[in-house]
Amino acid sequence: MIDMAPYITVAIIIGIGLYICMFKSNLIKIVMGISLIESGVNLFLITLGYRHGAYAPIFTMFNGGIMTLPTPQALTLTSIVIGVATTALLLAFVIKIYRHYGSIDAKDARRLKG
Amino acid sequence: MSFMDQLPILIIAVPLLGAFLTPILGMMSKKLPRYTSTLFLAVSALLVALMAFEVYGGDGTPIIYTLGSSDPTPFRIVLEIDAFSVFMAIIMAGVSLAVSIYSWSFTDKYTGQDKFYTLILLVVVGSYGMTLTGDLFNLFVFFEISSIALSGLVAFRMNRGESFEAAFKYMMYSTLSGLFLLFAIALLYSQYGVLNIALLAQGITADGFTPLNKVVLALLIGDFAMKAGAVPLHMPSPYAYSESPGGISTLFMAASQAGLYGLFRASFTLFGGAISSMGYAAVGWIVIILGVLSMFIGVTMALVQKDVKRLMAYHCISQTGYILLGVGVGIAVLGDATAMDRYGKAAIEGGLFHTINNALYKGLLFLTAGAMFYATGTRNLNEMRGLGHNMKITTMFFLIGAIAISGIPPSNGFSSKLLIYESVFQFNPALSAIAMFVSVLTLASFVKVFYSAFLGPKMKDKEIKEVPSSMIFGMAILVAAILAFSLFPGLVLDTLIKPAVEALLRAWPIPGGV
Amino acid sequence: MRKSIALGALLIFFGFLLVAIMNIHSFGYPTNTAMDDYFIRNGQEQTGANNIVTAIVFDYRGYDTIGEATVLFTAVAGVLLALRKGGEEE
Amino acid sequence: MKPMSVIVRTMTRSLYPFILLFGAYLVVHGHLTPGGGFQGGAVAASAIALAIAAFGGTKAYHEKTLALFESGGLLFFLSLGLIGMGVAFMWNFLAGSGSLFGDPVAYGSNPGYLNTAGTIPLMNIAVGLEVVGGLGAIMLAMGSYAFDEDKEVSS
Repeated sequence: MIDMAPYITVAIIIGIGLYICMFKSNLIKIVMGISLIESGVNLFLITLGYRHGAYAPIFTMFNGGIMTLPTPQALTLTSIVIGVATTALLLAFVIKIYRHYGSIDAKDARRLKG
Repeated sequence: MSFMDQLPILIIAVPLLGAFLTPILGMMSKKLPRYTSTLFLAVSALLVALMAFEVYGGDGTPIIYTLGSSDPTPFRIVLEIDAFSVFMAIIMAGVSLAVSIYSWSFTDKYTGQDKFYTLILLVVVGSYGMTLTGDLFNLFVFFEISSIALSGLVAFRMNRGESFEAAFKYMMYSTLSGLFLLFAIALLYSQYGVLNIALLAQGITADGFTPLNKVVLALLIGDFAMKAGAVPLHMPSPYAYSESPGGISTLFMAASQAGLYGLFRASFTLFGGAISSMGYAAVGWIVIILGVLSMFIGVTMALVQKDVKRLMAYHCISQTGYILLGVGVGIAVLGDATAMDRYGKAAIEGGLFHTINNALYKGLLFLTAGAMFYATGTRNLNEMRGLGHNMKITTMFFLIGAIAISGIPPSNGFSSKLLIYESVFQFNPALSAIAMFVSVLTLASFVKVFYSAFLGPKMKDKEIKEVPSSMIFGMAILVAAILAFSLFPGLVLDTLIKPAVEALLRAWPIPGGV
Repeated sequence: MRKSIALGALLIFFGFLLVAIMNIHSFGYPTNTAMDDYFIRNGQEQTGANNIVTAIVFDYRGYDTIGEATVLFTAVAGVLLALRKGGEEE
Repeated sequence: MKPMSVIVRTMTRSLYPFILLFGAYLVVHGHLTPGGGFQGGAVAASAIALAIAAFGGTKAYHEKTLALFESGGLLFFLSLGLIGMGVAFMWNFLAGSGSLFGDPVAYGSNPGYLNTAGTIPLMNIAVGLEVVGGLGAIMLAMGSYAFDEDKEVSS
């Protein structure tokens, strides 16, 4: 059970993020929930690539031994940048929604209810 | 290597180059981006046409292009292009060209035109990238490009709060579905250690439906159904369609087709082997149920709308349902060779034919709705009347689109719907009856729109003029395609659709042939 | 009513997640590593980069990286479009 | 937004070049050590964020310059990919060629030589430029939007 701990952490992080996205009406909180899910998925990718007792896959000053899987790390790099981009755009929309309605609560906006 | 060998990547690189150049060109002159972006789109459409000749002229094996190496290997990213990929790319090429020409006049009174055309090019890049790739993670990257660019475009009209709400909502849903798509990809990677679609399909076929693979398939269907705008994940689509400016609704609809592409690719190429070897009809039934729900809920919601673009958006959801119904029947009979030959292939053909028809007439209807908004400044059907007096060309175009979407013979909508009715009837008569009923409701809804917007006395408070010629020209491209498809449905079916269906049913070869 | 449906959906989804994570290979012992072992063994000679992750990001999967850079470019264009001054010119 | 206190401004003035230098180091050594174009670009862009926050203004940066950085970096990246089309798009045409960044590397541990990895360092630089321009433009847009709002509230 204890060796499954990283995966369970991932499930919990994603679950919390999803809960926030579904039940909170504050738009900033929704963006944070999305970021949380994204962190969960990135963590999941990284845990998939771990090999027991392995070092980072970099040959500079490498002292021998096995290496972790490099592909998940590369995928995570890509996914992080995509996450930055989406978060920036979502926040820009929140700024504009605030400008128009004077509120960042989804209940005050006309079409974001529910 | 010759020019033809580099064709697959050039289809993506040309609009990408255009997108990177557009901000610089926009600094030089305000009107330059609109012409250069159309030029880049035209060049890439030409490349897609060349690609189509090559793929459709071949023996049916996909063209494989390995990035960064001369020898094909599944460890690198590959582009794997069969007739179905090119089929979807053709839809995007035609529609995007019409939209960019249409937008010339439409965007005249707005600022930020260079960004607008950059984003149009990027939506096209996203769709091409999704349809041409042979690597699952790469599909995710282009999925994100397409959704981010689309939500940027939805927020183009910045004087209204509603457009930002719609953009936020669409962005939120598409980001979530993108993240779960990534999660599904990670689950596949954890089992097979590769990302190439052909290699993954081989592994999945060998393993069958393990619990993990069931979760993956459920996530993939959910994600792509959201992108395609199918019920029950259709919530952001009507808002986004109705708030996007003019031609962007059409582009939006064409980009949603990439979601359908992903859905079909996942259920045929990726999981088709497992489904057919285990005779697993449940997947097909899930897609059918999604389709029937979309059809029915879409059209009933459309009947009560006052906003002309909202109404058309709900019809778009309803038409997506037809496609899912047709192809879902094909997925359900994947394991049954006799049923597949008897009606399964016809059902998929009907679904794919409806995909391209839907893109054409729905695209045309969205463009006419944009023209109505351009002329009257409102989208409310109760405030519009008598547009037929002064906007004769738009009225004619609207009629053509409405006839086609209602499936009245001899339109192209009729031929694809007939194909779906006939084949679905042999699978389950009740589904066919629902589809026909929905078609009648569609007709009723469009009669209502035509009656209230185009007939009746002229609007008194406003001088209504026909829209500028570039908007007419953009619509005329789609009208010409609709007329051609209506006149020669058999020819289109044989040359364009049937090879695509064959390609969809065939397993992809592994690059480098392991 | 609406909330209970959403809660049900959330719980079902969480169940999905749990089913998924219970069936993955145990942590630290990945099963199919042919592709990654190929990168570790050949990445340095083929690309000349000591950092295998960089070799993958910019060489083996360089096409993804150009897509990723495009995502950032798209988001910047979207932000600048949303926050631009002006709007509809009269 | 008002400028922050004199301590913050002085510290920002002295730290600013070092943050940029560290970003550049991460970019250039991307193929040898952890880091690369995105990470280095993000570090360098944080210098811009710091300056905007400390001096309370966005006058020091021009939107067009940042846009040029961004488009220029991406065009450089894309053209590196397109040059490789003699074999295939994104082909690493400099690796092992003996010319710029072209020293061959044997399998195994080494201290790390800068003149290796072919197009990878060039692509890192291209991406670094793009990220500085892109993130900088986002922060500039959000910053100046916030300052506009301040003006409206006060007047």
